[in-house]
Amino acid sequence: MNLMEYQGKELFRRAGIPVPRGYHAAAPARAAELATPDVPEWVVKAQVLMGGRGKAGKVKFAKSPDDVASVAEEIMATPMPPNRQNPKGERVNSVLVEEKLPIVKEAYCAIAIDRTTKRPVIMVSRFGGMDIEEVSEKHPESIAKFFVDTAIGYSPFIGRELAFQAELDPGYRKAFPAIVGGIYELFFRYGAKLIEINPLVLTSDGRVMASDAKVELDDDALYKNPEFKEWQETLPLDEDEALAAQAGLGTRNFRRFDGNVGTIANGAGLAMATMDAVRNAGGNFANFLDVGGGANAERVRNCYELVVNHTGAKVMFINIFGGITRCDEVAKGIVEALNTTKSRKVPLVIRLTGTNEEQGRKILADAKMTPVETMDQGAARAVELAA
Amino acid sequence: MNLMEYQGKELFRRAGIPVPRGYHAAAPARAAELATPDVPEWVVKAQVLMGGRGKAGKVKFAKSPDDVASVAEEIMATPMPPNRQNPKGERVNSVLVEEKLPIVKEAYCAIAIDRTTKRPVIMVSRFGGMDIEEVSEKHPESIAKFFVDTAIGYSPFIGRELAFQAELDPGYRKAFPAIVGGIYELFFRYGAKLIEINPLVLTSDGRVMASDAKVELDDDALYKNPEFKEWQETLPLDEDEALAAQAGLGTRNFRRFDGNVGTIANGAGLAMATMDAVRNAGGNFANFLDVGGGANAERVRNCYELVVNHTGAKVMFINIFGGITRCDEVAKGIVEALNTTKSRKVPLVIRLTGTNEEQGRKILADAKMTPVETMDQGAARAVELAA
Amino acid sequence: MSIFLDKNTKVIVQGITGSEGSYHTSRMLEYGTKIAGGVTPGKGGQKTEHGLPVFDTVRDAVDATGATHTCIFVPPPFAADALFEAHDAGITFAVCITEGIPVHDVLRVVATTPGMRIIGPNCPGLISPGKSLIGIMPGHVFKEGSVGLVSRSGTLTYEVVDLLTRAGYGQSTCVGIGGDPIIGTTFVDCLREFANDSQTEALVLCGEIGGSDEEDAAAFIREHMPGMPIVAFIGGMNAPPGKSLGHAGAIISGAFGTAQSKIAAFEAAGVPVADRPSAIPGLLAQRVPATV
Amino acid sequence: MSIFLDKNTKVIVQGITGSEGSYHTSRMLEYGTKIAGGVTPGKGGQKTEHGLPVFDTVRDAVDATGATHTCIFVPPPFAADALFEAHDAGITFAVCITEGIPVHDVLRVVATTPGMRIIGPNCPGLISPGKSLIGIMPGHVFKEGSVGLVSRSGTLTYEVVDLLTRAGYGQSTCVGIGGDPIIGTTFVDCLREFANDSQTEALVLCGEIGGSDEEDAAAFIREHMPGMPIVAFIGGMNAPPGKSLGHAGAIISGAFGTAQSKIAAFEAAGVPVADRPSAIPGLLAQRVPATV
Repeated sequence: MNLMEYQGKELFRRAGIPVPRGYHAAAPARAAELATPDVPEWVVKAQVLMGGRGKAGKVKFAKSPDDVASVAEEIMATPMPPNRQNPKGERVNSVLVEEKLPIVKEAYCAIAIDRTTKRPVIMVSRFGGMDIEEVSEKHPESIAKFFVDTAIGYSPFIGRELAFQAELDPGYRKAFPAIVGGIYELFFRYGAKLIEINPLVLTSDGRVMASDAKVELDDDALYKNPEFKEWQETLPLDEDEALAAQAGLGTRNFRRFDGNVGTIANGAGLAMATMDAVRNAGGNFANFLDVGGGANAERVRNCYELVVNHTGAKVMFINIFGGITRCDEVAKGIVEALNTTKSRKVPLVIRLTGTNEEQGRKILADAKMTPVETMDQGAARAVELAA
Repeated sequence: MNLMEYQGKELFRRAGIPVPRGYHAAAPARAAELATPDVPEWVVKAQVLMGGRGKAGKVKFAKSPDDVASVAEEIMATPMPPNRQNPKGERVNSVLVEEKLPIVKEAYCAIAIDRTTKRPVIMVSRFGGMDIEEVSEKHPESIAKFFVDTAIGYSPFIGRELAFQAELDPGYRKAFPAIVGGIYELFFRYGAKLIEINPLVLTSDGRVMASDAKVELDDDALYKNPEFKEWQETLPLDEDEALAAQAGLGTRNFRRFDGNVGTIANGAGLAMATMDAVRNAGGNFANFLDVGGGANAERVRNCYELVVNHTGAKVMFINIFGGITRCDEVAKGIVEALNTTKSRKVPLVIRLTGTNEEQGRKILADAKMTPVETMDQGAARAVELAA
Repeated sequence: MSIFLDKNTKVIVQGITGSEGSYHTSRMLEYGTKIAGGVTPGKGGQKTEHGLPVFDTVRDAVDATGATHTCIFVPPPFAADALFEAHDAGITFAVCITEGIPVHDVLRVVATTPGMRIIGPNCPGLISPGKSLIGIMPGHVFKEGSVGLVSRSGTLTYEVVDLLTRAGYGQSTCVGIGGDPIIGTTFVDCLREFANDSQTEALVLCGEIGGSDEEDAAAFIREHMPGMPIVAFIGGMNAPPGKSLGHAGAIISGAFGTAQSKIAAFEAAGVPVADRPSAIPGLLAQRVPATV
Repeated sequence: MSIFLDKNTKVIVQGITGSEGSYHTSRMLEYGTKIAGGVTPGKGGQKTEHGLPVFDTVRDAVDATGATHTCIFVPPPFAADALFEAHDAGITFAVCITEGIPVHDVLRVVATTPGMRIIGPNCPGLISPGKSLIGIMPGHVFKEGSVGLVSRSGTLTYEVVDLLTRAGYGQSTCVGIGGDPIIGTTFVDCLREFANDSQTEALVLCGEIGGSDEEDAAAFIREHMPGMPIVAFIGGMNAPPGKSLGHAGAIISGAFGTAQSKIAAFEAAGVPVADRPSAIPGLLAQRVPATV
């Protein structure tokens, strides 16, 4: 779960990471109301999960409460421009209004999980305010890294070493170790997969502040902090995630693509291999769908309907290899799903093998369905039917 | 720093450790005011650091708000009976009033630091509500222990294992791992040296609750939690500690005894050896005093006055071996202290050796003081002068 | 021989009285796995439906049975605790089936349980066909032989094994290491064991997009296993970059982690990469005869 | 030889620009200690008043000088960080002078810095007379020789060493391990080293009431050092039970930790216990001639 900037900054505040004075508002009038006249200039930022706010004109300055209102109005009037993952863009439902800082330097600071060392890695660069992938291409030597031994945890020397190694401006030094300590604490306290401050700014009056906040929480750890359930409800899902959730699947279990061969498989690995098989047979897959373990009738029906109602599938290739999932249950699910669904019917190609295979095949046979023998055969047949 | 029961229970609440419904009151009238009529019976407990409240009649039951008032009045009317460490007893400044629990079992649960393994040790016994030293004598096998690897930290299996091993009543099982997790968390969050729940009760309606709370905080870690400064001010010091603090010494740096040979030494080890030397010379020491490092004139004068004004010292044996402490500074301190003190004068025996010994001896010589050569000589001379 | 487990391996099951734990215990017993008992706190002294003793703690179970291996079926919020308990009780090999454990819990466990090998979490377990099975793999698909297999996926593993078995390639040990970002045992950890296993004469590696485990494996093979016939497969070759498909680990980041990067690394190590699972037996046949 | 340090040991000082750090650096340099530089964040590139290079981080200092030992003078809130930094930079031997470090900080440090020996905290350091000194001991009191010494106290150590030196007993290495409840290096740790040191022919142990370090040392001597002439002294023999006198560690708890318990343990190990510091040389003389 990715947090909005204002939510990330709320967490930053809890860990003592300095953030600019500001407030979150869901309506232009409210934004104006909260703007106090003692701040000479405000920055108004669209609260969206999509990147590229600046280029999209969704970050603007304002010099008075009236100005704040009109700028907020303008920002919220149109959605973010679409991209491949978000073909409809993203609606701007709120803005964050903050004092404009007198910035003299911008740095980058983040913590993430490194798969190879199995450790949290803290990354720091003196090049802030730009895409970190770009920095890692242009100035790879500028990114200082520290792989933290979780048995020891964070200690301030780590922040000091990183600041020296990344050659941050000396103005950062005093505040920096505590800020890194803050993101490390948040990382563990809330089960984050990524916390990124970009830019971490140094102001002309010597303050060090998180000007932006990017926080990705581990969905599997959300239960530890019940408040995140409420936060989650305010966040936009992309359409695929929303559809998967409606069908009772994990948000990562379903993705749509452009082809006409619908796929349902059990296990992410097999689901990916199923897509590969369709491609290898000369066809185009309409989706990725991992039905998960325990595929009962309701679940199979939901998956079937999800694919036929929301993709361009002209045929459905169901590819099950039973381990935890038992073939008889899946077969029952398929038969029941097809009998009870009110959605459009498409030709089915079924491949069913593994645990309780015999019983499963019998159930299908009783319903006059004949499964294919192999994944390749199934893919070929499905592609043929879709042509 | 030892906390009062009500303070310990405030920490328990923060860690989610269940404690009986109740409140703290500094006056009988206030105690009655807060007693709600929905509780059938209350227990009123003196808030003191001394042990043995029950036997001293400082824990009493009450069935109505009026009853609470009169019982509180009675408890607060007299101090706790004196013991060796607290020759004047301890005033009862407040009471804790709690719902009386329908207790069916009492267990013991504590966490402390084990010097040998250098680990926190969690101790559990099914014999609660009595002196743990007594339990360890009578039922040593009943005390289950777990030495926690701090790199891993607490995990609930530890609480489960301890509950099974200590043969706690099955009624404890469900709540127990979280309660042990709570004291472990407090132990680290607040830098405690000991947290003890005795008894941890099981009620007839199946609740598990900390009926008492003993918390010893690490004085060296108090700075991490500024609120403890305020708490500390409400706590009684024993007289020796109060005197030490007034003299600008650590509370552990001064203890009074019955003898007539005052002692001042630098370093706790040397100070103890100095007392031993006085005893070996056939005399009796009046006190333990470790002047600490950096003994300047003011410090030496304070120590001198502390001993002559508050012990039966008839002679003062100053025993300094300079390491960090420089002999010349101590000598200056002694000379200045004696010149400026307004307290009674007693004969001085000075032993001064180590860093900058020559200069120190010269300063003493200029002031017509002649130091002895060895600790044994000094002790013998001091005992002789005190006789 | 085989790696990690053989017919004498003594196994306990944590969460044995839960529905998954109980079901798969039956399957493992059927397969011949030496299950010595199980652990469910508060049910110590009882017997399971399989007639196995239940213990309150892993320590009790280990003391009473001498088990060295554990199979963990407890729900995600309690899985790290189960692993810590196993480690503390002297268990040296833990298979963690549980899916959805918070990644920070896994980080903490792998960093602080030296001396205990962990397979998974979120994995199907492992099998030495004809000898023993720990986990949830469908035993009947496998056949004893001399091909070792390591895979990040569950169902894909069964698919591949089924193809191998049908083509006459039995297996020495098949390990499903799991597809999460942080796992206890990596490809390289398994390769190190296979390199010293007398039963294993060839290897199949089933990788996936995301991470750099496959690249690390390729480097290891290049340096330490030049003589071993090995075939690889990479799942998700047609997944578009920047999308996460099911496995949390399968997120492409930078140059590393793409199917292209992994294929290039394997090919540089002399390991052919099959373009589909069904091509694996054929590639293997070019390097080692079937029915080995 | 000697234990823990010799004339070639390269030492850095953490907190070298503070008043204590600077003062004792002068004293150590005077004594001949090879101080390679110091660490004060933000002052990297400068020189100290002693002409030594200052580094921003321990890592920089180690990289530039090859130092293996550190002497830590930083205030209590920063001491654990200094120790973690030293460990992370590859320092293998740390002397921590700082008094008043929260005991939980010390616990965490000792539990998680394997491979780095820590002397202290709250200790005077150690000296191999005639070779090198790390810490705050007054070097002029010591004399090179063959008696090893371990002590929980600072000033009492100087007292005892002064008596030894006057009686003609020089010292191989004297270690002040500190009197806190949790310390990095115990009596037994030191005994293990002395047992293998060719220069050390006799030992003096200065214990104190509280804890069970002395009892552990007695057990070790009994088993592993039967031939070594050893004399012990226990400070605080006249301290009443239940009182804490200065050293946080000197709290008597249960049967262990009393002067009586320690004396009995030493005597059972054949180690005579002096009733006063001045009796130590005499007891030593019964077992080993002076001027060794």
